[in-house]
Amino acid sequence: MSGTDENDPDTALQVDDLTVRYGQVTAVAGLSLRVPSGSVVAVLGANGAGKTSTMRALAGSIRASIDGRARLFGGSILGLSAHRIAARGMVLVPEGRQVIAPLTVEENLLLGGYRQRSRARLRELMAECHELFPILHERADSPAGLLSGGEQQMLAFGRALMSDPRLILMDEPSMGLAPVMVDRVMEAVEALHRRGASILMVEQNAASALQVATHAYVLDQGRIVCSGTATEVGSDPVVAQTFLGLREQAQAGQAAC
Amino acid sequence: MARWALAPLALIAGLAIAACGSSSGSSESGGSKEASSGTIPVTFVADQTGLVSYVGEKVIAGMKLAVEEINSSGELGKRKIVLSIANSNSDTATATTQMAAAVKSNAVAVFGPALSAEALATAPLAQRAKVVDIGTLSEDTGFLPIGNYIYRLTCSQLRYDPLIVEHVAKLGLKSTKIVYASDNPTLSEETTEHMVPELEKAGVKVQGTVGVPSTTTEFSSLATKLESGNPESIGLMVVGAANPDLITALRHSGYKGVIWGEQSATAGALVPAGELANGFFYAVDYTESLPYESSKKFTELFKQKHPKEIPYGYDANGYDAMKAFAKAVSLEGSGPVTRESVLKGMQKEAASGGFEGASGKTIFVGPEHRDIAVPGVLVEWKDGAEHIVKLGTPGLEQQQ
Amino acid sequence: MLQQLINAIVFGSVLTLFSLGLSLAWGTLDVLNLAHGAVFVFAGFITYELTKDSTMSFVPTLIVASLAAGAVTLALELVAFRRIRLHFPARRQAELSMLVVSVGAATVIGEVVSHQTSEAAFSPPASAFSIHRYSLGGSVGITNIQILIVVAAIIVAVALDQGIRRTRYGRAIRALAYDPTTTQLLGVNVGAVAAATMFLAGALAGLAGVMLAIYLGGEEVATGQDYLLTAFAILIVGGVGSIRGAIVSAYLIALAETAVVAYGPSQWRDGVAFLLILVMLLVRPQGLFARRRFQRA
Amino acid sequence: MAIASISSWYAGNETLIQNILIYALLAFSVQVVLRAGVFSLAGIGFYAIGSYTAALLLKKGWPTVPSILAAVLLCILLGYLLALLLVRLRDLYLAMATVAFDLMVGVVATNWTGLTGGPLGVTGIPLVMGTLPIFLTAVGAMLLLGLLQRGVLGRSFEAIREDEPLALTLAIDTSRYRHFAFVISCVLGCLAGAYHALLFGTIEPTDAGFELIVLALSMVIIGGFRSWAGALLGAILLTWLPLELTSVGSWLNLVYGGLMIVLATWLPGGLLDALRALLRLPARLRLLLRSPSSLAATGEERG
Repeated sequence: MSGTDENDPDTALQVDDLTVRYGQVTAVAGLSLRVPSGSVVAVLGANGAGKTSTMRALAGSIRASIDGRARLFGGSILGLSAHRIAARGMVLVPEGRQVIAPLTVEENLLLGGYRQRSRARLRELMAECHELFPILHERADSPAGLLSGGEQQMLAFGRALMSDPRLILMDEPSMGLAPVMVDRVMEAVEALHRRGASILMVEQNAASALQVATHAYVLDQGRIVCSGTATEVGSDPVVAQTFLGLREQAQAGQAAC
Repeated sequence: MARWALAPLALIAGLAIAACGSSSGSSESGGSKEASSGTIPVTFVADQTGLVSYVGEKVIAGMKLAVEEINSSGELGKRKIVLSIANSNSDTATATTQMAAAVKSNAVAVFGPALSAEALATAPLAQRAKVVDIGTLSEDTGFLPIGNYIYRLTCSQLRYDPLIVEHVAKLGLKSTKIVYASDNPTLSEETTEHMVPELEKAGVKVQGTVGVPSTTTEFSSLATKLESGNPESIGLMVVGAANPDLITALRHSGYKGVIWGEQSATAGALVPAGELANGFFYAVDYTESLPYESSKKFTELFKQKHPKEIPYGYDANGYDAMKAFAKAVSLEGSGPVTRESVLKGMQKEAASGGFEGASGKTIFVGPEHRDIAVPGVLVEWKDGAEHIVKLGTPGLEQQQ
Repeated sequence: MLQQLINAIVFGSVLTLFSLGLSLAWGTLDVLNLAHGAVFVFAGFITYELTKDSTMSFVPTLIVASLAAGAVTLALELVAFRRIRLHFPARRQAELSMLVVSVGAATVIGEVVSHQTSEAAFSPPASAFSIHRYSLGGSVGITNIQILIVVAAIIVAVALDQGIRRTRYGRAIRALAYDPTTTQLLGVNVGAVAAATMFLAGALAGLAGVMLAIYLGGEEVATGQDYLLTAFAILIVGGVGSIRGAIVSAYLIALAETAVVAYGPSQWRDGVAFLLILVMLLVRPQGLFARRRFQRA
Repeated sequence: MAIASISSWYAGNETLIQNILIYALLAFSVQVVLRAGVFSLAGIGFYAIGSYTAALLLKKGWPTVPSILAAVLLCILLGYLLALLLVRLRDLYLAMATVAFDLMVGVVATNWTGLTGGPLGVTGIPLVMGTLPIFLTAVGAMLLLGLLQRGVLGRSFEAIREDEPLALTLAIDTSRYRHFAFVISCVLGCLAGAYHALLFGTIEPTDAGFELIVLALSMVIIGGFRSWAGALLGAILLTWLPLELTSVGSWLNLVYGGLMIVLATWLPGGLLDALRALLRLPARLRLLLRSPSSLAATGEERG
């Protein structure tokens, strides 16, 4: 199958009825969402809402039973192995960045461009990366493990960019970063967006995410409870209370359970 | 109730049940076994696999050849030898298990495995069950003293030291160095206790002995060490691939002197060294071209059975061990064969001067005449075959 | 003295050829492949089979036997190691299972070879490769096969080191060693890279096996085990997964063993490797040449 | 009559039983550490140390029990020291170190001729050992290992094996447990060696070499490493199989090797797990007849 049959050019990713189960535990229950081409879609939700499972299931990097459908630019991807999905132009920036610590920054970037056979294209992408994230140029030869958390996130973005993706999945890009770094990361997301990639991002930090998102979904207990444009979702009072304004309390409540 | 405590108890119960179940099939145990209607069951606990399987397989082949010959010639009347092979896996525990099973069976005699640890551990089982055990290769000095049922037919290097020493002296070689397998019980003792003093006595200067683990395969540094001081000859008291490997390393590093060795160089072990091994001499029990009538007969039989193979000493040992047994049986008349009658037969055979086997005239030596000795022969390896240099005489070595 | 130095360098080259594949498999895929020695002997056996009757010349023999050795290791990867990696998520269980599989494979390969050779030592005939000795003055000399082994070791070592450092495939191998999941997310077909790595490891063992079959007078099944135990010492001393470490420590250990054989109590030769393993693991478990260690996520 | 037949069966199979029991002790020594996530094969080295110590003391005229006790005490001491040294190592590194230790013991035994008799080993050891003490020791070991598999201790071992950092956070003193398992393993190996030497009257340095390491590991893997019963099953099978497999003859080891590949790949719990699954089969079939969907729940693969 030559894959990406463009039956709906406006849709980058269409997910229908996605269910992820680990043994008896259902992590994601019948989730449906759509990523329009050229949009930034944010999936918001607290810890344990099933966000990471969704991302990993879509990227083909999970050992669990998965049901439902997911079409990337019209081609079905559920059940394919991760490297095949990557080959179709979708790349996941995993939770916690997961840079390859012993490799240098440059080697990490080159690894991101693993499927780029053309050296010329690889050089172009590298230049683009360095332009977007100058720090990656400055520290090209230092092992990735020595970068700070924020720098590692830039590297993870740059590495994703190297594959020249049409859709980037981001799993909690702001996790574990200082507030000032969170803003930098969101700027980077915008920059990647401007460059032309569609983005699907899951975030706990809803306030920051909604600043850059065009569309948003709110996920709770593995289900979508609210969806719409970023402005709509941001102004929904229930959402605002439960997931935005009172986020800390919601978390505290969960921890108490 | 703690269930874990039940498990060992269940095991005990299980053992008991198994005992009831399997006891029905087995025959009575005891010292006086009697073979049923004309069959003579014997068991060979052989090193069919493991470290010395290259020996075991050949001994088995020789033994089977003897059984066929004896059964078809009517040498034992209507009675037929039935040979069972039990694999010792070159391992003491397996060997003892197999030997225990063999002495429990109705076998009237057993043939023991080759490794000295195996031989030493299995012989007491045979002795206790009062069944004649003919060890096939065990050279250990502690083997025969285990008891009066214990015999052995072993190509003992000890026996051939004089042949080699004499030849080294005869070639006019003034000096030698010896390399030996330091983890091989027989060879390390042999080298330091016998070879060195005897060579010195014969006027050959032993410039040094070098022990190496028998796992060694890369010998270039050892070859350089051996060559220093230019010994006129170098002796190899090593096993297996170390023979061709050492010869190759010595020749490739430019050594021009004489290289001699011991019997583990037989059975084609030198083939890998090609023509580099030409001129290498050592002593064995048997070689293809032995002139004795009984040897020729064995060679012919072997060639008929295995047209593509060359008979070697290990084949001859197996054949001779079985011949020794058959002679003992025939000396006890045509009655039923029992473990006791086998022992008596063996004793009669020893007293009557032995038998003619694959290796020639074979006699029983040692203090109690339980060490079965062949004449032996000094051979030289040339172009892929053994050539006779000198025939030995049985019982050449000092009586132990 | 000079001759012993040459001996040590040749022996070090033999060890380098043998241990690089082992290091590659352990360092990247957590496979402590105890069948490596058996595969090495298997290549020698193939060499023997190819040359004993026919007149197949050296270079084609070398290639065929190395590929055969690679194929055997690849088969092991596809039949067992891959399945274990996918189905046993606990790394410790996977490592143990792969170790056990390799023990079983070593037995199977060894038994097949020993049956085919009637348990005896075997060697390609002298016609397969005619050995000459070149004198370097006095009693010092070196043979053409020794030169070939040293040259082959240098070429393989440099190629592997540079390949791992600089190529796309090399980066994928190093990434795989650190974090297979993320590596796959980046579009690397980790199954294929693992298969290629195991094939390469086996082929390297094969290359060593062919050279040794000609260099030594005769190989037997036990030969592989001896080299395997020495190779473990090399990996531990050099640092598991470090190609440069493996190369340097191969020559160091060759030097140490040669010194013990040439000037010391040669019967303790085996002890050198075992003692080094113990001492190194106690003093510097990461090996002499390991770089900064990053905790795996 | 039953008693008579048991005794006659026993008389005929005494050596087999002795070997099974000795190998069971050796297999336990590997199993007890594997189960606790400590990949140590040091038990085989202690097999050699135990056999030499007991044999040499006995030959010096010591009585039997003190000889064995002295061997055990020496092994506890050495085992504890070795544990202190090696406790930092994990997984394959520990396996490697302990294999090196085992082989080093062999090299020392071969070359320290003055003490050990060199390559000839020790022969003519008085045959003072009977089956009963070995049997009782083996049963004792099973009880001990059974205890270690249950309760707090058992769960701690399990936790250390599955996830050591987690075990640490659960306030399990992992290094103490690792030490403990290590020393138990050494003692079991030591006893196996001592009994072997005293039972068969001979010990050579090669008796505890690489082959024995492979054999011990094979027994545990083929039987199943999660329980002592698996180790016992493996010991019984591998001791008894050569008697039954005479038709296989020279292909014996090929069968072992193939079995190890198959089991390690498809049945990591060993034959014991297969046996248990087989025993559960009737119950599961009944369940299936009643409600087919409920089977899926029990069919989940264990992590």
